Amino acid sequence: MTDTSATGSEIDEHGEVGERNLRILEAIMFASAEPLSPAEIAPYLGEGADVPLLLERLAARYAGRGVNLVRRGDKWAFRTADDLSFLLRREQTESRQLSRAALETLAIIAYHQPATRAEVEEVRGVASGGGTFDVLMQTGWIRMRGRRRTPGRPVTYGTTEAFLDHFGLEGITDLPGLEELKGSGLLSSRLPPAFQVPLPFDGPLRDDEDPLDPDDQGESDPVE
Amino acid sequence: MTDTSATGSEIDEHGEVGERNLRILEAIMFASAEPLSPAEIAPYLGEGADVPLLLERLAARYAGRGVNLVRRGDKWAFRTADDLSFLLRREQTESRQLSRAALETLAIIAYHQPATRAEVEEVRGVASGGGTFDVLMQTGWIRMRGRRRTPGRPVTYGTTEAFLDHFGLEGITDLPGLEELKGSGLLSSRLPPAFQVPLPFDGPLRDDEDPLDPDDQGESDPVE
Amino acid sequence: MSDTPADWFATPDAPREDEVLYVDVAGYEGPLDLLLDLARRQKVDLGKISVLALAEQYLGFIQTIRDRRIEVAADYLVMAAWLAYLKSRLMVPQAPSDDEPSGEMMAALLQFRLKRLEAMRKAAMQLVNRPRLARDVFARGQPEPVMIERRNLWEASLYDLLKAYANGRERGVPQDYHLFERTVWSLQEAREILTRLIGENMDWVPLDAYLDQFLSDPAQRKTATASSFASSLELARQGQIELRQTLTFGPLFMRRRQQDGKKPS
Repeated sequence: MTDTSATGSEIDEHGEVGERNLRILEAIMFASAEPLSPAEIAPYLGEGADVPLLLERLAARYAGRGVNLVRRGDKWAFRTADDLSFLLRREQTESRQLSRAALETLAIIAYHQPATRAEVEEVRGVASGGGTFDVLMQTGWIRMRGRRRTPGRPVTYGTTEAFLDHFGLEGITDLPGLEELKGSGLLSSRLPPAFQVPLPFDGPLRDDEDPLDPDDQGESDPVE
Repeated sequence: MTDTSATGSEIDEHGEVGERNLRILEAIMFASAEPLSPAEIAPYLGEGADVPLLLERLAARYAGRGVNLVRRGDKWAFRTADDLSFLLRREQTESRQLSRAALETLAIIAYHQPATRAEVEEVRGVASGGGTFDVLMQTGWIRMRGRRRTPGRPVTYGTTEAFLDHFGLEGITDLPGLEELKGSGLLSSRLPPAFQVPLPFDGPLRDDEDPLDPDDQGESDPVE
Repeated sequence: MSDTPADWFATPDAPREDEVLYVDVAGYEGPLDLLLDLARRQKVDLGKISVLALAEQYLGFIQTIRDRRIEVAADYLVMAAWLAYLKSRLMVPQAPSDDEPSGEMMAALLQFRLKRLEAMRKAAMQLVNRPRLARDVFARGQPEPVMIERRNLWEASLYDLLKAYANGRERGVPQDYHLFERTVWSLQEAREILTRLIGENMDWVPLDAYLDQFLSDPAQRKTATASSFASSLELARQGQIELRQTLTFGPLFMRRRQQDGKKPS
């Protein structure tokens, strides 16, 4: 394999090795219920395999089928096609309804992340019960990111990969109505007219965020 | 749909309706937590759909792929291709040291077998925690032999083939005797004359041993 | 924090006891929510609402509640105070020397907050109506997890095994000879024996005579003599017995010490 890969992965990924890698990728992605990152997949494939390229090719093969290979943040997963939801919809999960407060808090965190509890409360105009954040942490959809470098060092919250997976978003930039909100300046925490409209950001810690304290870690793991 | 199905399902299953049904079938088979029979699938598909035929066609599409649609009795399910099942197994070996207590218990069982837990404790002069025997059972080096024909019918322990293998012994009688232990300096030379090292025995049940009860069997299998 | 799903995906809760007092605003999630609801009743775009009218409606609403002597949560009163101030700023033209934010700025801020809250509500609705996992879209129903076969590789050499055996057996050896160990008289034992033997005897008697029955046993001879001697010194120190030895290596005599008021016989 190392010999053939020396001839260039471009050729390989479309040749016999590529076909074998696609089969392996298909098997691995099918076997997992959770989205997988290229780094998690790489060990299964031949050395030097171009995992992102293989994922794109596999996704293209499944486009239009009953099952699609979709991107969720940095990860990928097979999911049933959106348009078949009318057939497959399982109503009993509808009873697992988030409260209005929790839903609103989730949306504010998603669109304003990284956001502190005080910032969420400012948008809602009401003090959140601690329970709301706990509930959202339990869903595994939000996580503690770090601590804002301001007095009191408040914890900053952001969304998780499970959030993207649950709501079928390729990334945080896929949030519905994001462009419109950005255009209207409503994602700003300042008074209009704000010149710089921040965008939600779920990447690594920002300049004004510190890592969580070691003590925070116990609480920070979202319940899977 | 009812109109087109009237023209004969044979044609349909290869036409547009058939293609649509294949997508649905694919999604259903993917999402199902259990293998499904044609009768369970039928309600999801258009009226008059030839479910067995659709299943055959879907299976044919997946033949040779990383995932196959396979038949199990009268039910169907997606399964990783046989030749790729190795992907889903990973061995992880971890080197671990036996505790001093476990090592001593093992040694006493080896020399004094068949030995009950009480007998081991008597030789050690210390009560063994139950954990010690559990760990030793996990190593696969000791086994439950039978039950001593005494009040309480205590379980007798002995060593296994794996024990001989691991310690490079051709037979249990290869364990060094008193003089050899003294000669190698492992045992002090100023031991009382009454001090004896027994001749270990790992053969069939002795006269004072009963076979294990049927109930014992579950516990008796050493974890490999 | 509660683990029960019933709690976190709640159907509307029964009002908590401390909320019952605020019954008239209980339907609202805070003053901003109330304001948003009032603003919507103006039936115009939030950008075109009359902030002045809105402030008056809010103040009127709160006043009605207070007239009925129902306690109102502090949040609502803070907002009422701010709106009263906003109203006054809007109605009185701003003096050039005034550093305070103008009524127009305050009104714009309020409009912005209302628009932002409404936008977030809309976003939340759009979010929950997306095709959701396990409701509209499904993962593999029978995932085939990677089976990690964890194997412990136990490390132990034959030498370790034999060493453990030898150590274990050697540790057991003294117990095989416990009779020998028993022949050591502890000081406590010797003291008790001696006290019993001397009893109330006021006559001088040599120690060897007292110990005669024990000294015949060679295993006990040394320990009985040594421990009794040491104990006799302790008993003498406590004033319970008297000792006398007339010559070096001569017999050691002892008797009970006479108590006060008692004559030696």
